[in-house]
Amino acid sequence: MKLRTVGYYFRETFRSVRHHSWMTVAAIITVAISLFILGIFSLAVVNANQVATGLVSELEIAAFLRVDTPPEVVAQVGDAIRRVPGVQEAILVPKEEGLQQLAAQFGEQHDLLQALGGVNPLPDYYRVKAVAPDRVESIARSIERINYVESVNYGRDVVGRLLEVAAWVQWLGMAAVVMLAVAAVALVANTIRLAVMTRAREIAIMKYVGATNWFIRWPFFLQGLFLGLVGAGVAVVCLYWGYNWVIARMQLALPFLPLVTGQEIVLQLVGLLVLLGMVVGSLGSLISVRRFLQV
Amino acid sequence: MKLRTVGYYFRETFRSVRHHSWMTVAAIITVAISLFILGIFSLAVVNANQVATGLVSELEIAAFLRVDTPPEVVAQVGDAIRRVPGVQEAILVPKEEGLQQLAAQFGEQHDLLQALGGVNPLPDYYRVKAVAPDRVESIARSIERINYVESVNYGRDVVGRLLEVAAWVQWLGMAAVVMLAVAAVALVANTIRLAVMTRAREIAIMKYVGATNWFIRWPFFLQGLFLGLVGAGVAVVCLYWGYNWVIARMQLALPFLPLVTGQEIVLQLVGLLVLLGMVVGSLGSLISVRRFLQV
Amino acid sequence: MIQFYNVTKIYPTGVYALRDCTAGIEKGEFVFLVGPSGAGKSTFLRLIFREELATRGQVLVGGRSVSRLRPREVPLLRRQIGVVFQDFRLLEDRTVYENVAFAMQVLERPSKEIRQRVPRVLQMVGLAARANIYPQHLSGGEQQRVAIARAIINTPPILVADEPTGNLDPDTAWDILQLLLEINKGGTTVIIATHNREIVDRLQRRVIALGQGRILRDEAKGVYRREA
Amino acid sequence: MIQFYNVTKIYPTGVYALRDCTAGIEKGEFVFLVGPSGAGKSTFLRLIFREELATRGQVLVGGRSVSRLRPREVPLLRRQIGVVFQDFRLLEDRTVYENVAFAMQVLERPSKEIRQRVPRVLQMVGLAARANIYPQHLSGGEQQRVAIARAIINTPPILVADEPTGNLDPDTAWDILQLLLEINKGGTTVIIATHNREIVDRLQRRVIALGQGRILRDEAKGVYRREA
Ligand SMILES: Nc1ncnc2c1ncn2[C@@H]1O[C@H](COP(=O)(O)OP(=O)(O)OP(=O)(O)O)[C@@H](O)[C@H]1O
Ligand SMILES: Nc1ncnc2c1ncn2[C@@H]1O[C@H](COP(=O)(O)OP(=O)(O)OP(=O)(O)O)[C@@H](O)[C@H]1O
Ligand SMILES: [Mg+2]
Ligand SMILES: [Mg+2]
Repeated sequence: MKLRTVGYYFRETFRSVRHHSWMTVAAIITVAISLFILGIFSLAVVNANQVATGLVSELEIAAFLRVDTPPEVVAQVGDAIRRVPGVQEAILVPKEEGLQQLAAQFGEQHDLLQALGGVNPLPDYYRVKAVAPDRVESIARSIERINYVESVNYGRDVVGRLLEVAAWVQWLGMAAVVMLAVAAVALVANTIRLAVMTRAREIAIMKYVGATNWFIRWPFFLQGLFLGLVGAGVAVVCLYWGYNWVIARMQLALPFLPLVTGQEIVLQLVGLLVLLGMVVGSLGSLISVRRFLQV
Repeated sequence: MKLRTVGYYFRETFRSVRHHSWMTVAAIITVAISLFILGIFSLAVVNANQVATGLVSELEIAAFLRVDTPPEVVAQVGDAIRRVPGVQEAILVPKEEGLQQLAAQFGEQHDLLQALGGVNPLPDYYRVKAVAPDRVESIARSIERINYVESVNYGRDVVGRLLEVAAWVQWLGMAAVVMLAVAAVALVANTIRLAVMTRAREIAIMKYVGATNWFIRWPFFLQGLFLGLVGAGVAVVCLYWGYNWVIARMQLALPFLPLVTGQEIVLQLVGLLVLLGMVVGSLGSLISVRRFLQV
Repeated sequence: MIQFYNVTKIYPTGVYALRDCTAGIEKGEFVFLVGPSGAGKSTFLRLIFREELATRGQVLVGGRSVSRLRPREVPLLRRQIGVVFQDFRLLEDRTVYENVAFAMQVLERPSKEIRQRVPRVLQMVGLAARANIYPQHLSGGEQQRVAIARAIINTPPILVADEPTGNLDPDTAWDILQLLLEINKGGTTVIIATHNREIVDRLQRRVIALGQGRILRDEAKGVYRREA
Repeated sequence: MIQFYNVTKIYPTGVYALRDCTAGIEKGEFVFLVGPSGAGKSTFLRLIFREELATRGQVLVGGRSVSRLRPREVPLLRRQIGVVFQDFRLLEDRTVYENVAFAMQVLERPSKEIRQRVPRVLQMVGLAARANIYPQHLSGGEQQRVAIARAIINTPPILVADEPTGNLDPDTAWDILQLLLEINKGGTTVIIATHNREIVDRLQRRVIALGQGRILRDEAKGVYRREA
């Protein structure tokens, strides 16, 4: 391959893109739409996972101490809890605070302590956080065995359910993203094949005039690369804008939701999409051309 | 238009589908993938809405009565509450039951009533359900004004948040479904246009031989209808199977989630998708042909 | 039947294909259109069946200006005109039989008539044995004869043939010409653009000679000759 | 240079295009291939540049069997052969200039050489004024001349022309024939399938006559005539 031929490949790619502008536009539209949908969906899945995990990780274990626990032992029990593997933090809620919380539930006008005859019947307890939601159950069982711990409460049901839901969200999300990626590749490959098919006659003529397969392939490869790049570019620009717009609005409206705002993940996704577009575009062209080179 | 010409249209459609099998397959693939994604997404959105609404509707208002409410008045208050517009039900939780619940929180080994010196300091309260989650706040305010109601507690924060999240889920879901529908139409129209373009020369020849526009259009229309129908058929069959498969599994694993299992909604969606496929296929063909009839 | 009044055709590429041409062809005439390559013969014919519109001047067919036809009248005009295209323009996804039958289907003729007439016409152009073959699988001359069969199948009032013997050997060409003369005897106006000197000289019919877009010569019993 | 040994070609449609043909063409010869429409002339030529493969028998070009070439050797064979196709086969998305230049680009010739040679050859076929026009906007004869220009641009060792004058008027046809004779004088082996009786009879060169796929006649100084 001579250098001037490389020049020819690029000029030819440019000429072809311009001349078959209809095909070019059609292919770019398909790439852009496919990758845009794939991107949006990926971001939705990442966010759903994050929200689900966030919800689960807000769950806490309440470890109630015996009512007769001597005050000097309370801190030791706390240390014992913190030594349980998987515990992230353990915060003491003294019985006075517990009573206040209880009173708040019933309405504030109402002096519960007085109603109780000045005796606080509640125990001290520790609010314990786990490093990961799936550790909650084993941690609870370990804490139960510590001296002076009367009982442990961790919303067995809720944790279980949330964990299960989170697992399904993750699983289904992954499946959907993989499926969408396959669909995007199929759609793009399909369109490119149609576009190449319309040039079957041209490819045959080139072969009869003595062109080698690679002489014909290179411009198609470059064109596919170009289509993929432009299509993916359109997709990621829309995606980036659209996502930031929606996320900004959602963060204002729902500040408590742990949405994915880190630019890195978006940029990573952008990179992946552009790569995918280029690979599918160029390889799709090459593979589509193959069939028509057999003359 | 003579009857024999109608026969020609159908034979011609069949011939064309068979002869341009490659184009036909490509168009069917595009229709199938596009509508499948649209369908899956629609079902996902419907489910997300249902789950979100389900969560919100589980919320209750607790209406605490004054500790000194005479026992004969308690039922009257209940009636007053039930008369508040938007209240679905109001269940009395007597103070004894309240104490038991409280005790359960602290662990059962522990006799709370005894610790309290035999006096139950808790008030009676009503658990009130609203007909719709967005009525909760106004109901709470009405109940507060009823005599003998000491205070009302309805997790102001949680209700608000859940409502907001549910609204966003609904809003974003709708937006996504509309966007996907537009994308599906664009992808299908794009492919059909490419397929029709490859027959531009043929269309011109027909015109030169004296064919009227509708003589040329009908077979294209029928072919588009056929493509749309078959593509949509493939999509809905996959969708129906896939959805039932996933839903059956999820219901086993997450029986508490209020998933959409009613066949009607799925069948409705199926109908819509098939309709969309046929409309886009046939109109897409007609519109694509238009451009090439100007000779 | 066909009148050209001061017709000038300039293609979008800027090429002057016809310059100020005036000519009249009567019903039932048999006319040869001759001239060197690029003289404007095909353009002349295209103006008749309205593949192209005149840039200036008027083309009348059957007394009506083709450029003033409403879109829905154009197919009606074209059904009056059988055309043999220089580049054949056969439908690639139809067999020889279907290509020829198509011209009758367009007119919504009864299937029975189609089934009878198509084989007869294929026989006339010597392609009876090729009826179920696709045009891509025919030799150049066979394709040309399919194009001729399609043009004559409806025995149209006007027959326009662009270089109908360019890919045929002299004997077959002569047979085809006999066929066209036969059709002409039935009242069809026939216009043939050709380079076939042998045939033009032998038949001694009306000859319109074009050169660089101008009508150089219009003789009732003309021959093919080099223009000055 | 080119040998056919008992070559039979049966197309997938079941048509016998050539039956048991044996012939040899030496380097530097100038050969006319004649015969009625569908006789197998184009098939004969297609076998040479390996558009088709013989069903039985051997075709040797430059001493090598074309059916035994490895896929990567096929382009090398075709670069030895300039082809004028009966249906022209011009690239529709390239101008006349680009179509002709393409045959040089395939050989990776220097751009400077291309820029010099292409206009010269377009001049030779009389299309200098049409260089930047797309083939769809040319007359039939102009397209044919582009095809001829593309075939001769590389002055290949073998030139194969299928009906190269079918769309040309006698004068232009004669000019083109002079061009081909010129190239033949330079050592190129030229094989022309034609129906042009005038030219064959006037030049009195070797004539191979085909009929229904058989070689009926192979004369060193032949004429075009009707076979028995
Ligand atoms: N579709 C077109 N668009 C632009 N220019 C055209 C078109 N068709 C023909 N021309 C130009 O118009 C001129 C006349 O062309 P036309 O096809 O009428 O010639 P012709 O007499 O039929 O020649 P030939 O014998 O080679 O077929 C030519 O110079 C050609 O380049
Ligand atoms: N690609 C093809 N596929 C199938 N059959 C073909 C093909 N090309 C030609 N034939 C058949 O083979 C026979 C010989 O064809 P060929 O093209 O060699 O004839 P030809 O001598 O070139 O005729 P013409 O002068 O009409 O061009 C014909 O009967 C034709 O129908
Ligand atoms: Mg012409
Ligand atoms: Mg031939």
